[in-house]
Amino acid sequence: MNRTVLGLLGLVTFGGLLEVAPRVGLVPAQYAPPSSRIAAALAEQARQPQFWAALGDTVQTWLTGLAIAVAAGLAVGVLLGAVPMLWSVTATTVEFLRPIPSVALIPLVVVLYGSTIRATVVLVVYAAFWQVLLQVLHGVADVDPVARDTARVYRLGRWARLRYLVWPSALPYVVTGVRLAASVALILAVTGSLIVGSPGLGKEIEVARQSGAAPAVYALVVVTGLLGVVANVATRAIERRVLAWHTAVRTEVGA
Amino acid sequence: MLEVSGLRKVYDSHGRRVEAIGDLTFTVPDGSLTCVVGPSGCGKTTLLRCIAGLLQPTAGEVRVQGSLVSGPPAGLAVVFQEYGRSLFHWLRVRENVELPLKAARMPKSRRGELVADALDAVGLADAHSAYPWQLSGGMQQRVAIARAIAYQPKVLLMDEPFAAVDAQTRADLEDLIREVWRRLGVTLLFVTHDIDEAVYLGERVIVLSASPTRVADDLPIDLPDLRDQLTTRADPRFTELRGRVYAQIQKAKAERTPT
Amino acid sequence: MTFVRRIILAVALPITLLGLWWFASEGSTNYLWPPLSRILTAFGDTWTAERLRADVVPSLTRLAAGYGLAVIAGIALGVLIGGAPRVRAFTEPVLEFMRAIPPPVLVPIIMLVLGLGDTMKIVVIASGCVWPILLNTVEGVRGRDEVLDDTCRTYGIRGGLRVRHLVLRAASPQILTGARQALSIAIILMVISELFAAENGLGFTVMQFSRGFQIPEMWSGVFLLGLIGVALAAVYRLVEAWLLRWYHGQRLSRREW
Amino acid sequence: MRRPLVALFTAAALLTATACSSSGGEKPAAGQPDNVNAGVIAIVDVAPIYLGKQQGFFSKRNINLTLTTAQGGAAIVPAVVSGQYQFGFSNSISLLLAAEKGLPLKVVCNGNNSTGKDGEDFAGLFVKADSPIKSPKDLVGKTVAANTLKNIVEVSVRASVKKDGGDPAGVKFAELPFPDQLPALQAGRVDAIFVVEPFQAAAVAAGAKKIASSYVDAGPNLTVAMYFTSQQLESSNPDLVKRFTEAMKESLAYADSHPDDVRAVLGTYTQISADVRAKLTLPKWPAEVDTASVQTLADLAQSYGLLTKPANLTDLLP
Repeated sequence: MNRTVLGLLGLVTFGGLLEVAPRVGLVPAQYAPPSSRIAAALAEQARQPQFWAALGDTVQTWLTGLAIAVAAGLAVGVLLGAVPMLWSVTATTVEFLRPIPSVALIPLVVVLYGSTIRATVVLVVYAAFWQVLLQVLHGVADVDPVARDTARVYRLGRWARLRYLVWPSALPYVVTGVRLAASVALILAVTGSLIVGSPGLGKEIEVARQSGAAPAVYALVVVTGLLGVVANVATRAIERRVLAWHTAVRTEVGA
Repeated sequence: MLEVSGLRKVYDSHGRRVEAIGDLTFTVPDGSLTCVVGPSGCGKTTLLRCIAGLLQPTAGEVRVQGSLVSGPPAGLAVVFQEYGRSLFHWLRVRENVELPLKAARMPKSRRGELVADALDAVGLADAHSAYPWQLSGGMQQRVAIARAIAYQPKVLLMDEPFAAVDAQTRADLEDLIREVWRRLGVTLLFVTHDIDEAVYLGERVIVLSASPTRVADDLPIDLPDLRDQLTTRADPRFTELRGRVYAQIQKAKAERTPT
Repeated sequence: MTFVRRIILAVALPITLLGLWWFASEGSTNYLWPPLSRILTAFGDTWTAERLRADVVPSLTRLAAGYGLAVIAGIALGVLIGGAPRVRAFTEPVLEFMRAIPPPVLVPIIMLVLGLGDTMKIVVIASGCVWPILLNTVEGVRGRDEVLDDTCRTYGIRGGLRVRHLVLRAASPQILTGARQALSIAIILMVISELFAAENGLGFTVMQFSRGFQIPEMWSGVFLLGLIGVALAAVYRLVEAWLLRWYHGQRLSRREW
Repeated sequence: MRRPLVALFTAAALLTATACSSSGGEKPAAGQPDNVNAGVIAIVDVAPIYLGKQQGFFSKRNINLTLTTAQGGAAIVPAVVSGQYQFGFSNSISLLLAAEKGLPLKVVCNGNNSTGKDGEDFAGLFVKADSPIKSPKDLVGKTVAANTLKNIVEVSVRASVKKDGGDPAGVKFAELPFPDQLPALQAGRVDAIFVVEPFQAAAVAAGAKKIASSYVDAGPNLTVAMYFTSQQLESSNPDLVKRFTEAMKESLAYADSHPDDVRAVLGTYTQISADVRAKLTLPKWPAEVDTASVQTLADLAQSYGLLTKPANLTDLLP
């Protein structure tokens, strides 16, 4: 209760600062409009179908990229984790490709795909894929040695091991991976749209900037922040649910 | 001297009141070794945390060396049950023992002596530069004890320190505690749920009732001062005392059931 | 597995892939996919010592400054906020919101306030990096073991000694996780801050190649960025292994139990 | 052994396949309108194509036009070459640069021109009101903000300096997007800026002083930008290119003669506010490419080192 009140107070203080700073001339109001004007611009945006289309495009880019990244990350991760030979062959390649910053690909995707959603989806997939893959690899490696031995003593087959041993142990990691990937994917979806110019909120920000409409720029930035908060809250809630189920099952088995 | 008078602790969270300690009064004379034993969930740890000044009592007071406890008092050391959690995993054994002395701004040479002596006393003379996680559970608890020794406390509190070590290690550590206590002349309050341990270690055993906790019994242990795992435990007097404590605890448990 | 065998396994795939690329692209006339041989030639011609000094060094200097600033500010604020529950409750929603804003969209705003120079770029990098470090520090500080907290209180370990030996060390695995996330963001922002307004820098140069349709040169820039990413990740791993040797040792010993 | 690779390659192939399938508009079924994607930049210059679409100039030629705004010529040119867009809009220098690198491009019609009137162009070189810089030649040794380096702004500003009697090589440029130029000028971070509408209107409103209309200085009736397609589409579907060109020329002519419609359509694809739209100076939109001015630009670009060899305009221009 108290926490919520304090948190709201924090938000109000923050908004108040943004309102007062330009008004007393701490920052030039022309380029840093007070929060009331940002709010007005936000309301204005919300009336335009173009804004909702951009929001939809960003969400679409984000979810498409995330879905591809999660599917690919899971498939590759489980495969590499389950077959040690494969991992030793691919490890160096993965270790080399992983830290390549996704922005390094921006000029490349611009040249290859132009300012399209596909260009941004490629960036999103690239950035999010590694988050998932790494977590899956950790998860697969984290199978309890005792459980692994137990499965071997009882001569469980490869599929049964995967289904009853590897998957449950890896699940929390997978969920964490998806959560991390979701936030990275959203950042890239907006960034890609901003830099590449593909349809979405980023591009709207750039258009507003190119039109000299500072309050609209801020309003759209606020929207990206809110979208991020919603994504975080949602993925965390999903994580809690999945993991609560998971620990419940575990304690049942353990007791 | 350690005085507990009219101590009462009520936890109040989310509208649920839990009375952990009802009304406790006892004193522990200087240089004595007192064991506190009680059924599980009787607020032993709460009691210890109140004495250590880590928890504010709801009513009543605790005095150490005559002065009222409101925060952790000087000259008081605690050995916690969770040895795995009370050591600094990122510090070597030596540094773990030394850290409180550093906080007390003791000169370096003096620190070195105290650390070496303490580690020697607990039988870890050759583990100075190991990390805690490189040691077994029993050895980790020895590090925690060494830290308490080096701190040179007037009062030493131990919260079920051997609950999580295996039986053989536990016997060794019990003898170690007796020895340390005799050597340092410290006032030692030892909290445990293990009746044998309480009787074997203590000069006196305080039996607590189930919560809300009160003193159910307070009996002196008139066993010979020099104790030994084989002969003491075979002593008929030991069996008798153990039986008495056991009966008290069973009674305390039975009282709780109706509520 | 023998050493030689390990080496062979490690390099087999990269060599195969590069070989495939080399032969598949050789003789390519599609200007978007120049032959690998041309890209490699362009790499040698483009990234001369002079170019490295004029473009790569400024970029990396800004990266180091921004990242360093973020690490210091993130940890300092994180310790303050994580140690005080009321402050945490007060700032949490704002921090969550700030963290959720994709850092590149702040570039135009920071540019409005700070102009175009190195200060702007360093602040851009720092402002994007600080969130994962800050929030992870808060989590780490908050999640420290209460038994250790009690230990410090009973043994009179307070103030700077407590921050150094308890708070920071206990939070260090979390802090380093944040630092790793921040490192990726730092590289991204290093490039992006140069896309908006710059006179030199790696991102700036690569974008110039892209705008001038100098495709092999652009590819070589992408390569170099990748190499820098790999090198920084390797440095991070070394630092992490050293700072967290206790943590990894502890985890390993737990698994053996 | 190679399965993850196979998976990756399959994914890549799928992506590429979908990429190809979307490049529609090349061989439509009989009687169906051609779906055409055109890449433009969300600036004042491309108002005619929006207006033409609104007026039905494309649909009446059986073209179903989709306009996609992109980041700039650097993004539009490759996308046209790879068939993502069938047509694109880019400034003349970018097109010359691309042609020099051997990109198979073909200009179909004019984009927009300067007004040709010194002091009344849609773009200009500005300094602060109290600046010691009085005319372009004073810029030698100073820094000018350009939205893109090594491009049309750089060429034009150097032309202004040269025309004013200064050494064009003595001017330094800093890359800065248009929206950030005026604040940078006011804060003294650059000595001069070169902005187009609507930022020119903002600069005037903020009291900045216009010292040159560089597009006018670079050449009379300067062709600033053009619409183009790929040589591949030109040879595979000349009919479509012809129809698009006709529609585009009609749009340009319409825009040139209906400035109020232009100001209205600006509101649909930019965020420029209505009062600014009412005041800003519009470019000229002749339908035909002024070959001489493109040649002038090419020569200037070569003399300033942007191009390494004389441009081959016959292959590029219609």
